[in-house]
Amino acid sequence: MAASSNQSNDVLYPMQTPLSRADLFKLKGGLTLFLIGLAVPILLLLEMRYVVAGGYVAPQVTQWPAIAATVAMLLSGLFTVAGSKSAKKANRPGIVRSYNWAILFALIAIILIGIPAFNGVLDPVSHYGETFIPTMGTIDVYLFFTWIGMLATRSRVKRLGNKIENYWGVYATNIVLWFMFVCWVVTWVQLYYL
Amino acid sequence: MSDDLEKNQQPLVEREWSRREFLLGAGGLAVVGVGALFAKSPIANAFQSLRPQTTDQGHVRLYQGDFYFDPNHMQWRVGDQVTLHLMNQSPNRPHEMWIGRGFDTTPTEFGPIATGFHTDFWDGVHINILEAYHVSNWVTNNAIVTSQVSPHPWLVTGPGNGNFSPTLEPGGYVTWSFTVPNKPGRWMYGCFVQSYIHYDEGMRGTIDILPAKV
Amino acid sequence: MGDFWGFGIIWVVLSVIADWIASIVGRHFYVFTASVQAQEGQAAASFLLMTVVPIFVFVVMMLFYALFRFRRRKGDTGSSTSQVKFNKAYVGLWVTLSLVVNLFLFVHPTASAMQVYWQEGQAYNKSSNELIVDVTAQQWGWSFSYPQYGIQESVDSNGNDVLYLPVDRPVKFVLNSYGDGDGLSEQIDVIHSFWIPAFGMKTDVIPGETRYEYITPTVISDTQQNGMMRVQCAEVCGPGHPYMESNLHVVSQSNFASWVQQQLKLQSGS
Amino acid sequence: MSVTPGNSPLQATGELPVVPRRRMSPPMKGVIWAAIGFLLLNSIVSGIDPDVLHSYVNQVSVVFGWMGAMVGWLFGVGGWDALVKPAFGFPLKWKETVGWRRYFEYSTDHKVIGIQYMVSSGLGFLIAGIAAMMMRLQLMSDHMWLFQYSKGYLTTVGVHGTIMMFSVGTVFMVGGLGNYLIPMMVGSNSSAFSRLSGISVWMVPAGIMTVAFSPLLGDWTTGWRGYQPLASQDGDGIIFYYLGVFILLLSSLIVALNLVATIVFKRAPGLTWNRLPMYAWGMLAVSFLNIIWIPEIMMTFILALLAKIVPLPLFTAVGSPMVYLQMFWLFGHPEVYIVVVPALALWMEILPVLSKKTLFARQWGVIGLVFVMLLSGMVWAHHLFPTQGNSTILPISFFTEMISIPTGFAFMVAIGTIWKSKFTLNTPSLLVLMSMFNFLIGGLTGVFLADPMVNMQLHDTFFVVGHFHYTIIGGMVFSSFAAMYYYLPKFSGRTFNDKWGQFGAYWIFIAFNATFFQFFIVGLRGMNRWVPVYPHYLMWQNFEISICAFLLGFGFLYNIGYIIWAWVKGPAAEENPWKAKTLEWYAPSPAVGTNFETEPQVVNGFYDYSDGAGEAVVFQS
Repeated sequence: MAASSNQSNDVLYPMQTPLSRADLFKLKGGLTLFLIGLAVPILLLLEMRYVVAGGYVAPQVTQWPAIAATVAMLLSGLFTVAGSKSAKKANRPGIVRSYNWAILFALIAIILIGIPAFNGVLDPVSHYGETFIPTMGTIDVYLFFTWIGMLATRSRVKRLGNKIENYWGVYATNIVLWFMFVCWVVTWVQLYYL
Repeated sequence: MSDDLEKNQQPLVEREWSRREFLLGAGGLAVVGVGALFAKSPIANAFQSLRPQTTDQGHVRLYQGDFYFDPNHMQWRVGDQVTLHLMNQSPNRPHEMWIGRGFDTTPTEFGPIATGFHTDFWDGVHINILEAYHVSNWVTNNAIVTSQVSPHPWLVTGPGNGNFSPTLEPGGYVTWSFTVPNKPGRWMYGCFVQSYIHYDEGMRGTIDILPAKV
Repeated sequence: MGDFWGFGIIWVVLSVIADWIASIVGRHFYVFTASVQAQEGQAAASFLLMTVVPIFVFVVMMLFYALFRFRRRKGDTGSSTSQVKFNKAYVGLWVTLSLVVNLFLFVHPTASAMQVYWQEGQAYNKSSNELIVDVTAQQWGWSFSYPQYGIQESVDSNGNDVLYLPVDRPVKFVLNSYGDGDGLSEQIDVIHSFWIPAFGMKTDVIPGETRYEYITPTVISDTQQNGMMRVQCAEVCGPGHPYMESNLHVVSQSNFASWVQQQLKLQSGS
Repeated sequence: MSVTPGNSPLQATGELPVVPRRRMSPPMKGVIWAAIGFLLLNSIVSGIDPDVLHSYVNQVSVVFGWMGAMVGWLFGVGGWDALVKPAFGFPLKWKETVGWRRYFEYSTDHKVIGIQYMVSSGLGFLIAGIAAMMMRLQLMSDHMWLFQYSKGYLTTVGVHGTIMMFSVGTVFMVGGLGNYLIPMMVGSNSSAFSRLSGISVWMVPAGIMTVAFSPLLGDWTTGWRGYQPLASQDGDGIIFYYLGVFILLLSSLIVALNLVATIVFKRAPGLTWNRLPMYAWGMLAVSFLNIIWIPEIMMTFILALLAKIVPLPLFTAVGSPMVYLQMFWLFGHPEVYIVVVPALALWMEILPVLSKKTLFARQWGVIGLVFVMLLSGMVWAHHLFPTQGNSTILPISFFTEMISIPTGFAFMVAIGTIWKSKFTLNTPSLLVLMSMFNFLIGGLTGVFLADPMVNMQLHDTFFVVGHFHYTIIGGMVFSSFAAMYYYLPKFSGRTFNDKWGQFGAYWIFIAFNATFFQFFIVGLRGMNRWVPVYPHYLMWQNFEISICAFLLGFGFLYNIGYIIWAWVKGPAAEENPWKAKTLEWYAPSPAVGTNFETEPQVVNGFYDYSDGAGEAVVFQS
C-alpha cells in the first residue's frame, strides 16, 4: 500500500524485504508485547499451584525427564544462538545446519516434558497433580508452537536462499526459544523443588 | 508475526469467484443451522415415526443421562419375559426410574409440581434382580422381589417408602427380569430425584403395553 | 458569567427539590423491610441516593444546556467564541469533590454499615436468646433444622421444607451446601446463595465451607402475604435454580413455641 | 490511488503475475475445510479414546474435532495460501481483490479488516439480540411457556451473554472501529501486523457460531461466566462455550497486539504523545488491559475445560470451588472497562468536533483512561461480596468506589467541552449525549452496588442486570451507534438524513430507558436472576418490561437497517462533513485504497478549534 512500493512482478515473501531501523524496532516491540501476553498464563498457573496445593511437591514426580529436557532445551537454544550468529554473517547454510540440530533438540525436549505430564505416575485427582499436569501441558503446547516456528524459519531460509534481505525471522525464533527456556526453567524449579 | 510484507499489498487483480455459489452456500448453511437449533426435536420425531415401532423383548437397555432417558419410548407386550438393563451414564448425578400413571403433586410458589406417579406399574409384579452396581437405594413397594445378588444394604422392601424405583449412583447399573404384567395401555416412566426437577427437565418417557397375543 | 450563575442557581434549586423527592422515595428503596439488617441497608441506600442525586442533576442539566442553551443556531458556522482549554478552579473542584465524596461514602455508609453488621453478629453470638438455624442447600432445595429444639428438618403440611422464625429474636443461620449423605454430595454440590428479599441480606453457600448470616426479623408476615418473604436461591445452580425456593413464616414468639411443639410431635410420630 | 467501491477501475492486465482464478469463495472453502478437519480429528480421537456410549462425538473428541475445524476454517479462508505457505518459504499466491468480494476474503487492508470485524460483531449482536428477545418472551409469563425446560432458558441466557460480551462488547469498538480508524488516526497506511490481523478477524464468526451452536451438544446453565463448579456438571454445550470464547478472545488478543504496536511504532512524524488522539489513547488503554487479562482468562478457560473433560477436580467441591470465581472475575471486571473505555474515548473524540470547541482538559481525560485501566485489576472481588469472607470486602469496596473518580474525568472533560460551545445537534452528537446520560445512571447505580451492605440485597437481582445493561448498552452500544453515524461518510462516502437518524436515536433511547429502568425496580421488588419462572406478584411488571424490550429490539433493527440503507443509498457526503481536524479526515472519503499518498506531518494538536488555530497536519510533497 505504501506509495513507494515497487510495481515489479516480483512477489515478495517474509524475510525478502530489507528492514529499516524503525521496522526492526516495531517488530521487536510487538514481539515483546506478545511474550508478555504469553507469560501471563504461566504466571497464573504458578500462582494457582500455591493456591490449590501450597508448597507441596509429590515425592513420585519423575526427575530425570525434567533434567534431560532442560539440557535438551539448552542445547537447542545454543544452536539457535549459533543460527543467529550465522545470520549476522549471512551464512545461510550455517543457519540451516544449526537449525537442524536446534529442531531435533527441541523435539526431544517436547517429548521429555510430555513424559512426566502424561505417564500416569501422578494422580490427576490430587491437588498437586491437578496443577502439575496443566502447567506442564501448557509449556509443552507453547514449545510445540515454537517448534513449528523453528521449522518455518528453517524452511524459509532454505527455500528463499539468496533472496533473503533480512534475518529477523531467525533472530525472533531465537528470542522466543530463549523465552521458552526461561519459562520452562522457572516452571521446573517451582514444580519440582519449591 | 515475524516479517513485514506490507510493501507487497496492492489490490491487483480481480479474480472472481461465483457470487451465486457463495450466496447459495451461505444461505443453505444458515437454513441448516437454524433448523438444527430450533427444529431439532420435530425433525428427530419425524424420523423416528418413519421407523416402525418394534416390541421390546428379551434384553432391553435403558440409559439414563442428564436429564433424559435413552430411549424415551418403549413398547412391551403382556406376558413377554423382559430383562431390563438400566444404566446411569451421568458423571455426577444420581438417577432413578419409576413407571406409573397419573401424578401426585405438591403446591409451590410456582404452581403445583409433580412429585411422582400416582399408580405404580410394579404393584404385585414378580421381579428378579440379576445385577446391581453402585445402587444408592432400591425401593420395592408392592413388587415381589427375588434377588441373585446380595440385596444389602440398598434394598428397601415393603410398602410405605414410595413407588417402586431403583436409584443409581453415577456410573451405576442394575439388571432385573420380569414378566410383563397384564396392565395394557400407555404408561410413563420418569426420574423424580433432586426435588422432582429431573422429571420437569425432561427426564421421562412412555411405554406402550400391548395386550397379549392370542 | 451569566451562564455560570444561571446554571448554578438552577442546579441548587433542582437539587434541593430532587433531594426532597429522593428523601421520600429513598425510604421505600428496599420496597419491604422485615429485619433490622434490611433497615440498616435501607438507611445506607437512602443516604447514597440523597448523595448521588445532586450529581445526577448536575450532569443531566449540563446535557440539557447542551441541547438548548449552547445549541448552534441555524446559519451559524463559526467556531465557538469560548475556547477555554483548561480551568484550574473547575478541574480542581471536580477532582477534590469526587475524591472527597468517594472517601466519605467509603467511611459512611460502606465501612460503618459493615461494621455495624459484623458487630451485630458478635453480639448475637454472645446473647443467650440467639436462635440457631442450620440451613442446608442442595440441588435444588433448602432444608432447615433447629438444633436447639431438636427439630431435624422442618416441613409444612405438604411435606415441603419451610422456615419458621420468631419475630424480634436474633437468628444465626449456619449455612452449608451439602447433599443428603448419599456419598455423592461432594461431587454434585455447587454454590448456592441464601436470600430472603425482605431481610435485605444474602450469603453465598459454598460447598465445603460454612457461612453465617445474622438476622433479626421485625415484621410478622409470611410468603402468602408478601412475595418478598421467601427463601430464594440467588446464585444460578443448575436447571432447578428457579424452583429452589422455600416458604418463610415470621410468627410471634408464642406461635413459634407452639409450632416447635407441633414439629416435634410430627417428627416423633413418623 | 483511490478506488471507489463496487466498480473497480483496475483491470487485470498482462503485466501482473498470472494467478490461478479462485474458483470457490473463501468462506465456503473455509467451511468445507472445517468440516474435513472436524471429521478427521474427531474420528481419530473417538477411535482412540471411545467413551462408554461409543457415540461418535464425545466430550474429548469434540474438543479435538473443533480444533481441526478451526484450523481448517482459518486455513480455508486464506490462512494457508497467504500466511502458512509464505511462512515456510513457498511462493505467495494470494492476491487481494477489489470490490465487494474482498470483504469475504482474507485481506491485509486494515479498513477491510475493520469492516469485517464490525459486520461479524453486528452479526453477533443480532444473534444475541434474538436470544434476548426469546428470554423476554418467556418472562412475559410466570410459568414455562415458550421454553419447555428451564435448562433451555438458561442456555439462552448464556448464549446471549457470551456472544454479547465476547463478540460485541469486546470486539465492535476495538476490533472494528479500532482496526479501521487507528492506523488512519496515527497517520499510517497500514497497521503494524496486518497479515496477522487479516486472519484474526475470521476467528470472530467462528467463535460466534461455536457458542451459538453449543446447545446442540447439550444445555449449559452457567450464564456467560462458565461458572464452576456448576459448569463441571453441566451438559456438554459448556465445552463449546469454553472453546468459542477462547477463539473470540484469541482474536481480541491479536487485535490488542496489533493496535498497541500500531499506536506506538507507526505514528506519523510530529504525532507526539501529547498530540495523540483521544480514541487512540482509549485503544491503547484497552489493548494493555487485553494483553494482560485475555491470556489470563484464556488459561482459566483451558483449565475449566480440562475440569470438564478429563476431569481434573480443579474447581469442583472436591477441589477449590472459589478459585474459578476469583480467576474469572480477575478478568471479568477489566472486561467491563475493555467494553466501556472505547466509548468514553469516543465521546472525547466526537464532542470537540461537533461543539467546535477545544477539547477541555485533555490531559485529565487521558489520566482518566489510564487510571481506569490501572485500577480495573483491583476491583474484581466486588462481584463476590456475598461469596467471600469478610476480610477482603472493605479494601475491594474501597477500590471499587475509587474507580468512579477516573471514570468521572470523562464526564468532566465532556462537560467542560460542551460548556459555552456551539453545540451542533445532530444524530451522532445526540447519541453521545444519550450515551452520557445512560452511562451516568449506570455509574451512579454502581455506587449502590459498591456498598457491601446494599450489595448484599441487590446482588444477583435484576438491579444488577439493569446496572450493567445501562453501562454496556447505554454506554457502549449507544456510543457505537454514534460512531457509526459519525463515521458513515468516512466508511461509505455517503451520509444520512438527520431527521431519520434522530428519530432512531430517540426511539432506542426511550425504549431503552423504559426497559432497563424498570429492571432496577423489579430487582428491588425481589426479582432474582437466571430464572424463567418467578413468583406471581412480579408478573405484570415483567410483562410490561418485555413489551418495552421488544420496542427496543425493533429500535435497534431500525437503526441498523437505516445505517445500512444510508451506507448504500444515502446522499453523497462531503469529504470532511464535520470539519474535523483529526488525521482520519485527511484520508479520502470513502476510505478505499491508500490512506495517505504522502506522509502526513503533525504540527499541532487536533482538538484546537479556536479561530486562529492553524491546520493540525501538513503534507510534504
